Amino acid sequence: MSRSGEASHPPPAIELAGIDKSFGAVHANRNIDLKIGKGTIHGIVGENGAGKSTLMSILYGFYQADRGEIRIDGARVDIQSPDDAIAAGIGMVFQHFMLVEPFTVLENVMLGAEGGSLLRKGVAQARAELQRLERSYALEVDPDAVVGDLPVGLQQRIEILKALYRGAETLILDEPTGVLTPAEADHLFRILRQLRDQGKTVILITHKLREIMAVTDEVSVMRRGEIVDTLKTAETTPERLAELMVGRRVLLRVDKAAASPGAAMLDVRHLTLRDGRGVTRLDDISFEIRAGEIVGIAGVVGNGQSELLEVISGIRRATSGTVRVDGMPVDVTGTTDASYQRSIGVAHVPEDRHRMGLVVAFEENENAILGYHDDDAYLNGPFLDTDAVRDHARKRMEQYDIRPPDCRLKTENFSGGNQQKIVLAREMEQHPKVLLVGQPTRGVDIGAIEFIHHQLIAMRDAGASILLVSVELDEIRSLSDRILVMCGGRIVGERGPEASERELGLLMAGVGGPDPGATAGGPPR
Amino acid sequence: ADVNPAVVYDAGGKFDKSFNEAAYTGAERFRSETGIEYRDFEVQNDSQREQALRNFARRGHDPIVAIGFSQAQAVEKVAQEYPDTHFAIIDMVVDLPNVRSVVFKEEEGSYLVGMIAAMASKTGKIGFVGGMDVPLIRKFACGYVQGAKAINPDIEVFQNMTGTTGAAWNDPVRGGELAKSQFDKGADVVYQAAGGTGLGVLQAAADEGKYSIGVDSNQNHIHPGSVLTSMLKRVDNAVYDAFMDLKDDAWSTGVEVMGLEQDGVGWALDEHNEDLITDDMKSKVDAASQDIVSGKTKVHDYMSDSTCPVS
Amino acid sequence: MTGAQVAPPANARRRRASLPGWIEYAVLPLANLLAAFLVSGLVVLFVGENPFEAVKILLWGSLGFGEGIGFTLFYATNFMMTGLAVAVAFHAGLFNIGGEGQAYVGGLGVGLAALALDRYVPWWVTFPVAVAAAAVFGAAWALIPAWLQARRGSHIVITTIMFNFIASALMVWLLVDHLTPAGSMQPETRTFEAGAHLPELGGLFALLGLEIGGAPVNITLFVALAACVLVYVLIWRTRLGYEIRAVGFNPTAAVYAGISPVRITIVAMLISGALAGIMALNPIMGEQYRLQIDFVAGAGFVGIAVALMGRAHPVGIALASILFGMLYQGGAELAFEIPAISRDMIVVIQGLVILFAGALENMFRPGFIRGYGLFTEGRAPPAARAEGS
Amino acid sequence: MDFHSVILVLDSSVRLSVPLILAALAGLYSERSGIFDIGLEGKMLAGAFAAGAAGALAGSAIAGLAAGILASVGLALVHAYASITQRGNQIVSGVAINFLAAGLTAFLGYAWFSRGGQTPQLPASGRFQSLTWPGAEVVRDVPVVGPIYAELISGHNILVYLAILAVPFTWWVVYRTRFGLRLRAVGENPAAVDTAGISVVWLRYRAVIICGVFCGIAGSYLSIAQSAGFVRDMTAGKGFIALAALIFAKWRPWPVLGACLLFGLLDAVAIRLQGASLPGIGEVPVQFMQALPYVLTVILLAGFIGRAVPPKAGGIPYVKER
Ligand SMILES: Nc1ncnc2c1ncn2[C@@H]1O[C@H](COP(=O)(O)OP(=O)(O)OP(=O)(O)O)[C@@H](O)[C@H]1O
Ligand SMILES: Nc1ncnc2c1ncn2[C@@H]1O[C@H](COP(=O)(O)OP(=O)(O)OP(=O)(O)O)[C@@H](O)[C@H]1O
Ligand SMILES: [Mg+2]
Ligand SMILES: [Mg+2]
Repeated sequence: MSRSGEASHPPPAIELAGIDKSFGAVHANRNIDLKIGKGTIHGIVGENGAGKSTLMSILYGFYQADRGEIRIDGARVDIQSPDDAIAAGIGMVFQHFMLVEPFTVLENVMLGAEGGSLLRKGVAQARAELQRLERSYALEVDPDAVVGDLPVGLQQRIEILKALYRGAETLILDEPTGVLTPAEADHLFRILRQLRDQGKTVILITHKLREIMAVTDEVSVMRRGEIVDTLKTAETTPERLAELMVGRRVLLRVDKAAASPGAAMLDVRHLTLRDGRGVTRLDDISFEIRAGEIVGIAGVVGNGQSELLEVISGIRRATSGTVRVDGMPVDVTGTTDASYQRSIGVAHVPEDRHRMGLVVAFEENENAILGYHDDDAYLNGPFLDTDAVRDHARKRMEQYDIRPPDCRLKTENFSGGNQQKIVLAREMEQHPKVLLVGQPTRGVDIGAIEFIHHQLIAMRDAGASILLVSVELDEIRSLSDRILVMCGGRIVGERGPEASERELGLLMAGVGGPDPGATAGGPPR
Repeated sequence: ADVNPAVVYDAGGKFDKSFNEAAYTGAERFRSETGIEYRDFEVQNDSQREQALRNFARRGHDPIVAIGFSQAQAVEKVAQEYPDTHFAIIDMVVDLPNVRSVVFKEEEGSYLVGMIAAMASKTGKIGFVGGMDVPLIRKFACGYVQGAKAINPDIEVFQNMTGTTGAAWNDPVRGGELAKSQFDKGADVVYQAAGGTGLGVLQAAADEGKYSIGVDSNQNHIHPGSVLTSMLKRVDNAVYDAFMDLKDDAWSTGVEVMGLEQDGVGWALDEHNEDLITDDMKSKVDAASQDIVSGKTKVHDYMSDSTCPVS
Repeated sequence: MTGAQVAPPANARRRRASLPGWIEYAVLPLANLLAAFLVSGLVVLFVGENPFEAVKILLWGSLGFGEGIGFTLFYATNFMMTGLAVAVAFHAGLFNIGGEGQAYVGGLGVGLAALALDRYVPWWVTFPVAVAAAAVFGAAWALIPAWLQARRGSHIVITTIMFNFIASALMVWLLVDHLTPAGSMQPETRTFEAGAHLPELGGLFALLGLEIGGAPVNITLFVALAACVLVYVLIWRTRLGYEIRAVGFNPTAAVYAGISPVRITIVAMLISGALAGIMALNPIMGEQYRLQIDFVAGAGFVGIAVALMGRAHPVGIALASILFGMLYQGGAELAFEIPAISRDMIVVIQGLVILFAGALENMFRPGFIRGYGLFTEGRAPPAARAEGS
Repeated sequence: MDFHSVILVLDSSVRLSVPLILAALAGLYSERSGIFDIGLEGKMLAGAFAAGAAGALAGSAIAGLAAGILASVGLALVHAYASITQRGNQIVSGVAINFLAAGLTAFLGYAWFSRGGQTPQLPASGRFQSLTWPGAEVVRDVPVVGPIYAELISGHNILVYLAILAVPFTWWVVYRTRFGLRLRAVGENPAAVDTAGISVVWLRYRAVIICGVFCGIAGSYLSIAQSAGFVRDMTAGKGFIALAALIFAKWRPWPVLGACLLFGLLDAVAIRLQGASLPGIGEVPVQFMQALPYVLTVILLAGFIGRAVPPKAGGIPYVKER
C-alpha cells in the first residue's frame, strides 16, 4: 500500500516510521511503519499481546520508542510526553480508563487543561464547552457527577469528552468495546462516524473482527509486535483478517465427539450475591452441570461471571442460595472456603493467572501445589516435604510440556502460555469432579490454545463437569455442550452450541427474545 | 601521688550551664592549677555509663569521678571490677571501699533562695519547676518552700515536675510551658531545678518579665536582670577535691556531705543580679545562713523521711 | 490490604531474575553498604576528623580485643531478634515498625517473671518462663495492630508506630507508679537476685582463649541463633511458612489457594511480636538485672535496618546484626577515643544503611544488570530466557 | 476551672499545636500527592537543629528560619529522590530519614557545640519574639472579650500566625488552584495525570518540597520561637502526632487544624494536670494524656469513628514501564 509516489495525495494525518520498542526481554513493537489517512477510521487488530496498546501509547507519548519517528500531517514531530501529543492534536482513550474516581466529571475533563493557575475561570469555560460538545455529539453526561459512581459506559464517554475538550484532531480508542454491551458499542460507533465526518481521524484498536468490519475504513493487522498488513476494510473479509492475525489458517471449530452427560455433578440453585456496597452481583442464578458436560457462560465482562466462579470455588461468600457438588450440599453462604471446595473435588482455573492463579515470585514447584499444599502427599507433619513437591512438579512439567523444564525457576520467568499451563496442569491433574475454568486461553498463543482445548475435551470425556467462562464467543461456541448467557448478574438465556454470534450477542446485551429457560426460578433445561 | 584523673558527665553534656558544667569547671580548675591533664566523657545514653567508667579504669585512669545519681549502678559494678582504682560519685551513695560518695544538702541552699524568692515576690505567689520527679528534686522543692515560708508563712508555692523519665531533664519547651502556667496563676518568681529543661524556665521568665532562680551553676548571667539569683551546688569543689585529694595522698572514701557549712551549697550574688538583691534581703539571707550553720535553724531534708513538712 | 503490601520483598522481586544469586544477595548488599559508609565517611570529614582513623578505631573497638568482641555479640543478640521479627512480618507482606514497642512490652513479661521467681528458683527455671513471658507479652502487643490490619484494613505501619508510643507511655506509667521501689531515684525495678541472672559466656570464650572481661554477652545469644534456624525452617520448610510467603507475595492468590490472609496476618504478626519480645531477655536478665525505662534503646528500629540488609533471610540477618553489633560497640569506642565523634554517628550510619539498602535498593541494580549483561554477552543465555511454548 | 484558666489553657494549646499544624499540613501536601511520609519527625528535627544552630551563629531569626527550611527541604529531596525517582519504598525511606535526622542533629550538635547535643542559647535577635496586638493591654480587663483578645489572639510570635493562616491557604491551594487539582489527582491516579500531559515526577517533587518547607518552619518554631535553642531530640514524637492528626483529619486542611488543636489541648492539659484529679475519674496519669492522641488515631484507623481512607495511589511508586 505504498502511496508515496502519488504526490497529489495530501500527507497522511499520522505516519509512523520504523517504530521499535522493547520492555526488557519483551520486544513489543518491531520496526513499525504505518500511515493513517486524514478523516478516516483506522482499525488495528491483533491478538492479545501483539503490541497494539504499546504502539498507540508511543504515538500518544506515554511510552518513548527506542527507535523510529512520528510525522503528523507530513511534518516530523517529537513526542516526548502526552503533553506533546495533546499539543499535536492527538487524544487517546486508554484500555484502562485514566480517570480520577473521586473527582467530578468536570474536574476530570479539566485536569491538565485548566486554563490558568486558578480554577475558577477554567471551571466556567469547561462547563460551557462541555455543553457544546454534548450538543454536537450527543455525549450526554452530568458535569457534576462523581466519576467513580458512574457506569463504565459513561466513564468512557468522559474519556472521549476529555480528548475532544483538548481539541483532539486524532482520537485513539484502545479496545473501547470490551466493557460495552453491543447496543452501547453501536452508539459509540455512531459517534465515531460522526467525528470522522467532521474531518477528525479515528484509530480504533480491537480484536473483535465484527467491529472492524462494521466501522473502519482501513485496517492494520499486528502480530507479535509487527504490522503484517494494512488493508481497505471494504476489500477484505473477517476470515482473511483472522488468518493474518494468527499467522496461519485458523480452524475455529474443535473436533469433539457428542457429549454423553451423566448425573448432575454441580447443582446451583437461587444463588444470589450482594457486594459490600449492596449492589446485586449475582441475581438468583440456577443451573446444573452433569458429569461429562461442558457448560459455557457467555457475557460481556463484568456481568457476574467472575463472581459466579468465585462463589462456586469458595473464594467469595454468597448472600443466599445453595450449591450441591455430586449431590452433597455445600455451605456457600457460610463456612466453605477455597480449600474445602478443593477437598470435595472442585478445581478452579482462575481468569487472571497473575493476580490469582499463581504467586509469580514462587518457584515453579511451589506454584504446582498452590491450593493443594495442605495435601498429605506434600507434608511431613507441619513441614513441607520438598522432595515430594519437586518430584510432583517435574512430572507435571513433562506431562504438559512446560518449558523450560526447570521446577526451581521462578514462575515470573516463564512465558504467559507456560504459566497458564502450570495452572492448568495443577488443577486438571487433581481429576476434579467439577472444573471451573475462566478465560483459559487469554494471552496464550495458538499452539497452546489447541493443546488447552484438547485437554478440556479430554477431561469432559473422562466424566468431569466443566464450567467455562470466556470472553471469546468462538471459544465458548466451539467447546461448550450448552451455553448460558449472563447479563446484569442473571442468567438470561440458554442456547445450544450452534447458536449464532448475533443471537448470543443480543442476549448478552439483555435484549434477547423471551426464553423459556430463563424465567426466574426453575433451572434451565 | 601520680594521678591520671577522669570525669564522666551525665547526659546534658559538659556545657549544660548547670550541673555538669559545674563539674567541668572544677576539673578545669584542677588542670590550670596543677598542669595535670584529665580526660572526660559525656554519656548520651544509659548503656554508655558503665562502658565509659570501665574504659577509663582499664586505661589506668585514677581517680574517676562520676557525675549524677544515675551513674550509681554503673559505679557500683565497675568499682568492684577495679578495686584498686578510686571512684567518686556525686549525688548518690555507693557503699564500697574504693568509692567516695559526695552528697549535697540542697535543701539548705534551696532554703536560702526560697527566702529570696519570697522577699522578691510582690504577688505572694512563687513557683518551682523540677526536672524528673525523683526524691532528690523534691528535696530541692522542700527546702525552697521552707525558706519561703520562713519569710511569708502565707505564701503560695506552685510546684511542678517536668516528667518522670530522664527526658524530663532535657525538655525546655515543657519547662517553659510549666513556668508560663505558674506565671499565669500569679507567680512572679520561679525556681528551677531541672537541668536543660531549666533553660526553658529561665527563658520564659525573661520573656514574661518575671524573675527566675537558677540552679547548680551560677546562671545569673544567662538573663541578667531576670535571673534573681542561683542556688549554687559546688559540684566543682567536689570534683576538684577528689582530684586534689588523691594527688595529695589525702583520699578518703565514704560519704561526704556538703552543706552550707562546708561551702557545698550557697547562692550567687554577682554583677548581673546585684541590682535585684536589696541590702535587706542580703542581710536576712546571711543571717539565716549563719543560723543553719550553727544549727539554730533546722532545714528538713525530704530524703530523710520522704515527706515535707510544708508545701 | 493494599496499604500494607509495600514491604520490601515485593519491591525486591521486580527484576531479581536478571541477576545471579551471588550478585543479588552478596555483591548488591555490599555495594549498598559501601555507599552508606562512604557517605558516613563524608560526614566524619565534615566535622574535621579522619574517616580512616575512625574506621580503624571502629574495627579495633569491636573486634580488636576480647571485651570488644563480647560487647559486639551482646548487641548483635538484640539486633538478631528484632531483625528476625521484622523479617517474619516482611515475608507476610507486612511492615512491622512496632518492634521497639513489642520488645518494650516483652520486657514487662521478662521483668514480671524475674521479679516473681528470682528469689526462689535457679536461673534455669526462670529462664524458660521469662522467654515464654517475653514472647507472650511481645505477641500480645502486636496482636491489636495485626487484628486491625487483618480485619479492618488499618495501615499496620501507622498503627505499629502509634503502638510504640502507647507502649512507651504504658511502661513509664507502670514503672513509675507501680514497679519502682519507693525512694528510688530511677524508674526501674529492684535489681534481680541470682535466680534471674542469665549465665554470661565468659567461661565459654575463655575455653577459646578469649578474655571478654565485663562484656555482658550471655546465653540469649544462643536463643537468638536458635531463633535464626527456627525462622529459616518456619519460612522455607513448613506449611505455615509457605502460606505466609504466599500471602506476602500475593494475597489474592492466597485466598484462591484457600489460605486466609486474615489468619496469616495475625499469626505472622504474633510470631514477629514474640521474636521482638524475646529480645528483652538480653538486656534485662543478661545485663542490667532489672527492668528500666527505655531499655530497648532503639534496637527495635535497628531491626529494620538489619532485616533490610539481610534481605529478610536468617543468614543475612545474623551477619547484618553482627555488623550492627560492631557498629554499636566500635561506635562506643570511637566516641571514647575521638571526642568530636559522638555515638550518634552510628545512628547516622544506620539511617544511611536503611536508605541505601532499603529505599534506594534499586539504585545500583540497573548498573549491575548492565555490567553483568556486558560480562556474559555472547555466552549461552541463562535458563531464565529459554523460549517458551 | 474558671474562665481565665480556660483561656490560659487554650492559649497554651495554641502554642503547642503550632508545630503539629505545620507538620500535618506538610504531610498533607506530600500524601495528597501519593507520597507517604513518615519522615515528618526527622525533617522537623533537622529544621529545628539547623534553625537553632544558624540562629545562634548568625544571631538572626530570619537566618535561622532560612536554615531550618533549607535543612528540611534537603531531607525532603532525599525522600523525593528515593521514592519518586528511584521508586523505592516510601515507608523505608521515611524511616531512614528519621534516623538520619536524629543522628546528624545530635552528631553535629555535639561536635560543634559540645553541650550534649544542644545549641547555644539564642540571643533575643535570634528568636521570633511575640507580637502584642494593638490595644491588647487596654482591653485586657474587659470581661470575656478582653482575655480572649489579649491572651489568646495577641501575644504570639509570627510563626504562630503563619501556621494558622497556612490552613486556609492550604485549603485554597488544594481546592481552588490548578496545582491543587493536579495534586489531588496525582495522589488518586497518577496515570490519569500522566496521560493528561502533566509530569507526575515534577508534580510530586513539588509536593514533597512544599512538605519540606512546612516541616522546616515547624522545626524552626520549636527551636527559635517556642524556645531559645535546639535540644537533642527536640521533636520528641511531634512528627508522629502530626501524622496522626493528618490521618485523623482524613487528609483535609480544616480538620487538620481541628485535630492539631485537639492534640495540642491534650498536651496543654497534660502539662497542667499533673497530680490533679478529675471529678469522678480520680487521678489521671500524665502518661494517659500523652498516649491519648495515638489511641484516638488507632481507634479512628480501626474505623470505629468514621473511616480514614488515604489517597488511593499513596505509598505505591508510579511505574509506567515494567
Ligand atoms: N509497561 C509494560 N512493561 C513491560 N512490558 C509491557 C508493558 N506493556 C506491555 N508490555 C508487554 O508488551 C507486549 C505488548 O503488549 P501490548 O499491551 O501492547 O499488547 P496488546 O496488543 O495491546 O494486547 P491486548 O490485546 O492484550 O491489549 C506484551 O508482551 C506485554 O506483556
Ligand atoms: N520478567 C522477566 N524476566 C526474565 N525473563 C522474562 C520475563 N518475562 C518474560 N521473560 C521471558 O521472555 C520470553 C518472552 O515472554 P512472553 O511472555 O512475551 O512470551 P510469549 O512469546 O508471549 O510466549 P507465550 O506464547 O507462551 O505467552 C519468555 O521466554 C520469558 O521466559
Ligand atoms: Mg492492549
Ligand atoms: Mg505471551
